[in-house]
Amino acid sequence: MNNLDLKVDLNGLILDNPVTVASGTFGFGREFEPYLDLNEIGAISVKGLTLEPRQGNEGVRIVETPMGMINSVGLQNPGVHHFIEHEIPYLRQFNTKIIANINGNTTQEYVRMAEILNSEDVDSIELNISCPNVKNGGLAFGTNPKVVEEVVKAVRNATDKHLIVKLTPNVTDIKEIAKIVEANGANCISLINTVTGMAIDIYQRKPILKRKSGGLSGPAVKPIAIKLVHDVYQAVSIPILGMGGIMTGEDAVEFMLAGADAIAIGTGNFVNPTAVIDVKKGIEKYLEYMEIKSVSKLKGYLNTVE
Amino acid sequence: MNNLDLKVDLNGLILDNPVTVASGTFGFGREFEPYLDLNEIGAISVKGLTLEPRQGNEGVRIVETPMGMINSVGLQNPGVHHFIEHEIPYLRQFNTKIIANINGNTTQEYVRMAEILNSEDVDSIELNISCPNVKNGGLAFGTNPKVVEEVVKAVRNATDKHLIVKLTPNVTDIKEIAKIVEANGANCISLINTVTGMAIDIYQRKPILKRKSGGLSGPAVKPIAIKLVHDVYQAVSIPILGMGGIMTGEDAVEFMLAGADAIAIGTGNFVNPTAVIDVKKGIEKYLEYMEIKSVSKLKGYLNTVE
Amino acid sequence: MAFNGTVKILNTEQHDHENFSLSVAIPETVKPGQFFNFLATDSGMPLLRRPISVSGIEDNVITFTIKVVGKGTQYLANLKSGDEVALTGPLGNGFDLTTTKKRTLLIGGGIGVAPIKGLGEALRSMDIIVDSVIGFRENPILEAAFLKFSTQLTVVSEKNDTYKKGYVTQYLEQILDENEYDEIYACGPKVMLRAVTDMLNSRGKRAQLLMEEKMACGIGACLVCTCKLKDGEFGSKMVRMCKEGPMFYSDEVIFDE
Amino acid sequence: MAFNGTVKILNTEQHDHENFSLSVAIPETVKPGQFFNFLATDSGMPLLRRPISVSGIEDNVITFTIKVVGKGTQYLANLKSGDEVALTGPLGNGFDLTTTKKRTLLIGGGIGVAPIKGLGEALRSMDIIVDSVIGFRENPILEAAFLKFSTQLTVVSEKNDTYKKGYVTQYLEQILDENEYDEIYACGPKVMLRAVTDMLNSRGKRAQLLMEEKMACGIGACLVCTCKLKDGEFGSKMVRMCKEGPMFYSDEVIFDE
Ligand SMILES: Cc1cc2nc3c(=O)[nH]c(=O)nc-3n(C[C@H](O)[C@H](O)[C@H](O)COP(=O)(O)OP(=O)(O)OC[C@H]3O[C@@H](n4cnc5c(N)ncnc54)[C@H](O)[C@@H]3O)c2cc1C
Ligand SMILES: Cc1cc2nc3c(=O)[nH]c(=O)nc-3n(C[C@H](O)[C@H](O)[C@H](O)COP(=O)(O)OP(=O)(O)OC[C@H]3O[C@@H](n4cnc5c(N)ncnc54)[C@H](O)[C@@H]3O)c2cc1C
Ligand SMILES: Cc1cc2nc3c(=O)[nH]c(=O)nc-3n(C[C@H](O)[C@H](O)[C@H](O)COP(=O)(O)O)c2cc1C
Ligand SMILES: Cc1cc2nc3c(=O)[nH]c(=O)nc-3n(C[C@H](O)[C@H](O)[C@H](O)COP(=O)(O)O)c2cc1C
Ligand code: FES
Ligand code: FES
Repeated sequence: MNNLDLKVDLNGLILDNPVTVASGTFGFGREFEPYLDLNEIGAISVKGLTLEPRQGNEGVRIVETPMGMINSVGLQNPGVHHFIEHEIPYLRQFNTKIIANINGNTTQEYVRMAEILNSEDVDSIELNISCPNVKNGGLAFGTNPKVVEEVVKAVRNATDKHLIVKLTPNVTDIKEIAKIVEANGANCISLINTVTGMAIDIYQRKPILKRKSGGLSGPAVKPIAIKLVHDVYQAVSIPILGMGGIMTGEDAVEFMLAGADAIAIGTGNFVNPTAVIDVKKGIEKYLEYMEIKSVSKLKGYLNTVE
Repeated sequence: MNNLDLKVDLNGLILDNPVTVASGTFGFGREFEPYLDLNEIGAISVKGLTLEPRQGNEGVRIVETPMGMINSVGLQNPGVHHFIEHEIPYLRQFNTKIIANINGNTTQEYVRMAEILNSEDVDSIELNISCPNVKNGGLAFGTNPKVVEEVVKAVRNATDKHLIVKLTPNVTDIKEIAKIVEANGANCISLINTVTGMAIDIYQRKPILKRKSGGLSGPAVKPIAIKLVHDVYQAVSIPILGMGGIMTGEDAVEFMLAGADAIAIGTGNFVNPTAVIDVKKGIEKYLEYMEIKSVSKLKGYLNTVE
Repeated sequence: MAFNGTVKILNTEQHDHENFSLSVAIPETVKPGQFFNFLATDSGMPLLRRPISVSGIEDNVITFTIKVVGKGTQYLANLKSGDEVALTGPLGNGFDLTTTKKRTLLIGGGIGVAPIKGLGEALRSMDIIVDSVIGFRENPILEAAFLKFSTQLTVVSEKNDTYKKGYVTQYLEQILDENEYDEIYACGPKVMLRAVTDMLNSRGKRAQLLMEEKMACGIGACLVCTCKLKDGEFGSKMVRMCKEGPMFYSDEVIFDE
Repeated sequence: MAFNGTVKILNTEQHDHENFSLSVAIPETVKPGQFFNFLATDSGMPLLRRPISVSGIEDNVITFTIKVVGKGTQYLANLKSGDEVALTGPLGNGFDLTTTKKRTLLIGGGIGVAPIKGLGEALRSMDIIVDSVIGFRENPILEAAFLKFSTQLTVVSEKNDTYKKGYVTQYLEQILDENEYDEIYACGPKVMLRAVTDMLNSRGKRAQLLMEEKMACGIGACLVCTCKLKDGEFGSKMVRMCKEGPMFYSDEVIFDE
């Protein structure tokens, strides 16, 4: 079977293959060029952008945990203007879709970024609503249904681009949030962002990270991510970009069976710089073994009566 | 330093040492008798009890995940009356505190169990509010602040026993829940219960567990547990019984520095049947090394300005 | 009592590319059909212990025969004599050897022959006549041991034509017709155990089945390893594979799915 | 370019109970001060790769000298010649060897002597005069190699009285007074690098520091491994230890805490 169909349509954003890379784990692609052919990647979600350049967090930024890591990078990035000037032209050399991951302190900041990017050469905007909401006492935008509604609606009005909204897993009822996101015009939902975690250096008697907690990612969170992707799959009909701990093709297939149309590799890129290629090959192997011709058939394709 | 003080006072429930075992991971103690001296355990929280005996869930009940496991035991237990008749007398042979972990489908069931246990020889009642609430469409009691208030208040009124309320981590704002629990008269808070997780057999194309999702536990969830214990520590002043992925004395100390007064070992008992002893020794070693005389000093003892 | 600690590996033997044996000395009385729970890592992963049946018992020297199927068994396969391994056991009920007086039939499939081999050796030393029928996908393992204690040995393979073709169950009817067995023991894949059970049920006979289920604690505390039995207070009864089992009588088991 | 793949281990050497070396052949040009990112597991744990500096470069044969401090380095210590290991590299900027023409001072502390040794060998082969001062808690490692390329060698130990007593920084002033160095290189614990920096700052001199920070990707993508430098658009500047470093000039680094 050398005529596998790997194309997936994320509601207007068409990827040559379902393997993408997660924001914040792949920079703007440059660092991986020595290791793999960037043309092989379905889409690159770039490092989280803000309106102005940001220096990121002070102090230790990482804790390794059992099969996971907690990061506290804090959105260090050169700002959206630098991205437009220097990174879009670089990425456009390759046959891969560009997803601009946007982050703000306020709804206005998100809107301003969406407006700016609306006339730029990106294929999609990924609205990261896991950011702390200054107005709401620092709680993440994505944890409050009302705030989610406000920010998604506002950004939707500010851009005609394909719009992905990226959900935080740190909520009681992700279905409720997903439905609001769908109702307010998002084209696609991506999840999961990192799970809040913390670690303490017991000999220094200090939280290892200056801000105490950070974002847990990697294989440790995969079971949580699979569950949440499946929940969202049951709640909405827009496509899903699934992520959280994907290391192998089998992991990727698990996400798609749970309900994802495409997947993203995050922490996996750190452990294995050619993870994208290996995961893609693993998906192909699975499809051949199972005699499934088209990867888009996998979405939610479970042998169960719901 | 052979005069370490390991005693902890959980608001009336006084433990000889802070190492307890988590409900559902230690049965009623019998199975561990060949491996360790049950007198060495601060307290035993017994397998989750229900009013009537329960057979538990059908099908596969466990999935191993990266440094964790998902269980779907489903409260298989002989019922509260069998516990009173057969297990309390057994456990009373040992110098360890007995915590009765109670579970219900409705507030009335919880209340009934608390009433029954009120006149029985248990040292504490642990109200597990991670149970699905039949009235509330199966969502866990512990995820809805109103329901939490109702059930804690009702159980508090039904018993004079020391009352622990065990929180689910699957909520947006655990501080809010913890405050309600405190305000309604609980003596102590225990956390975390398992994190909801799911896994799929990609070759069978089926969720491995019949009920699809189950409870994730083990080292994978430790960073999440540390964060939530610390959150609760900041929100309430009643004592905290911390758990989630504890395998070593160092893990236990991390929980106490995060804000726990005592800790419980769950999944760790499966990997190492003498985990209780090893964790206790590890805590002692730490106290000696750090020249801290009393384990109760550890609670929230972080070198930070809050 | 059960041992819980670390022991030195006395011996290892590679049977073929995926099957091997290792032996250790354990200061406990061990019965065929019992198992030990092995810590199969030095990195922490895999997290849970791996249950492995006893495949040979000589005084205090216990042998295990293991098929590599994943990370845990691969870890055990890499151990060499002199290395240490942490284990807990013996666990489980094991086979009942008191019910056979004269002639016994052993049925084994795949790596399920491992505990059956230990059982055969024990029964032979009790002067029971032992017939065996063992089946494999490709090549047999432990064939020499079975030759040694079996009066009649039938080796079946799905793929290797040196042996009888097919599945053990295809030869079972005939074997049961030819001889009178006062006990039957079986271990192997679930499908095989089920087929054996169906056949025996129809003849009004039963076997001691050694069953398998994913385990966590292995000592009866976590309730993740259930076997569903007939009767009981719920019309059926969930018992622990690791504690009340792993041996169950074929006429009491409810095979699910 | 950087290699990414699996290589056979050519050689291993145990220096003492906790330090060892291993060598592999890598088809890339490697500079002293660069590092490789090792997959230090076959079970998946620890999850992240382990960065290890090059401690010797001979044609394509690269040597690493490693101290066992945890699970990852223990895994590497267990590897034997002939075993395979997955690694990525060379990574990072490495030392600048072009700035020294005549006489150089090398400062090493603890396992930080490993990359300094590779540097010393390279400088010596360029006919630079190399003086070294290396400090240890107890016994030195790689002393023979340092003896070989160093014109003046000062070995300092906190606990072993065979050597000069104390810390390297106690002997630095005098060494700097006695000779003229056109470049200084240092690698060791943060406290040492900071003390060296303070001393050099006060003399208006600077060193090339080889720094360390926990890493995830090792290739510049994740931004978890920052070093804070002076100036830049925020008054300071966060740069990547793994990409813009691990070598930084002592007069540009801001030491936190
Ligand atoms: C009571 C008992 C006795 C056993 N005795 C033996 C024995 O004597 N020799 C032997 O080789 N094996 C025996 N097993 C099976 C053995 O425990 C598993 O093969 C082992 O746990 C797999 O670990 P792993 O990390 O290598 O594979 P994993 O990576 O965990 O799994 C690899 C594959 O094997 C499957 N698998 C894993 N565990 C089990 C299990 N318990 N039952 C069925 N399938 C499983 C998985 O689904 C997966 O497809 C026994 C199991 C039990 C419960
Ligand atoms: C660029 C670079 C080059 C290095 N070169 C060498 C080398 O040549 N030889 C060598 O032996 N080591 C070197 N290291 C350090 C080495 O990477 C760590 O010792 C190793 O990652 C520890 O892994 P582990 O699993 O054994 O220990 P872990 O279990 O991860 O940690 C054990 C202890 O070491 C500490 N630790 C872990 N990683 C680091 C780190 N990166 N920096 C400081 N402390 C740490 C932990 O906090 C813990 O206390 C280098 C590190 C970097 C960043
Ligand atoms: C170092 C690091 C930085 C990240 N930065 C961002 C970011 O800027 N924007 C964002 O939406 N998600 C960010 N994430 C989250 C990832 O995109 C992804 O959602 C998460 O890591 C889960 O996937 P994984 O387990 O495969 O890593 C970051 C994750 C890591 C590990
Ligand atoms: C097999 C299993 C059964 C459990 N049963 C119960 C239960 O009956 N009642 C309860 O409150 N918690 C139950 N728990 C949750 C544990 O008590 C504990 O909160 C959780 O496992 C986290 O701790 P750990 O990571 O140390 O296991 C169970 C956990 C496991 C793994
Ligand atoms: S494995 Fe825990 S009860 Fe059987
Ligand atoms: S380790 Fe990822 S940027 Fe340096």
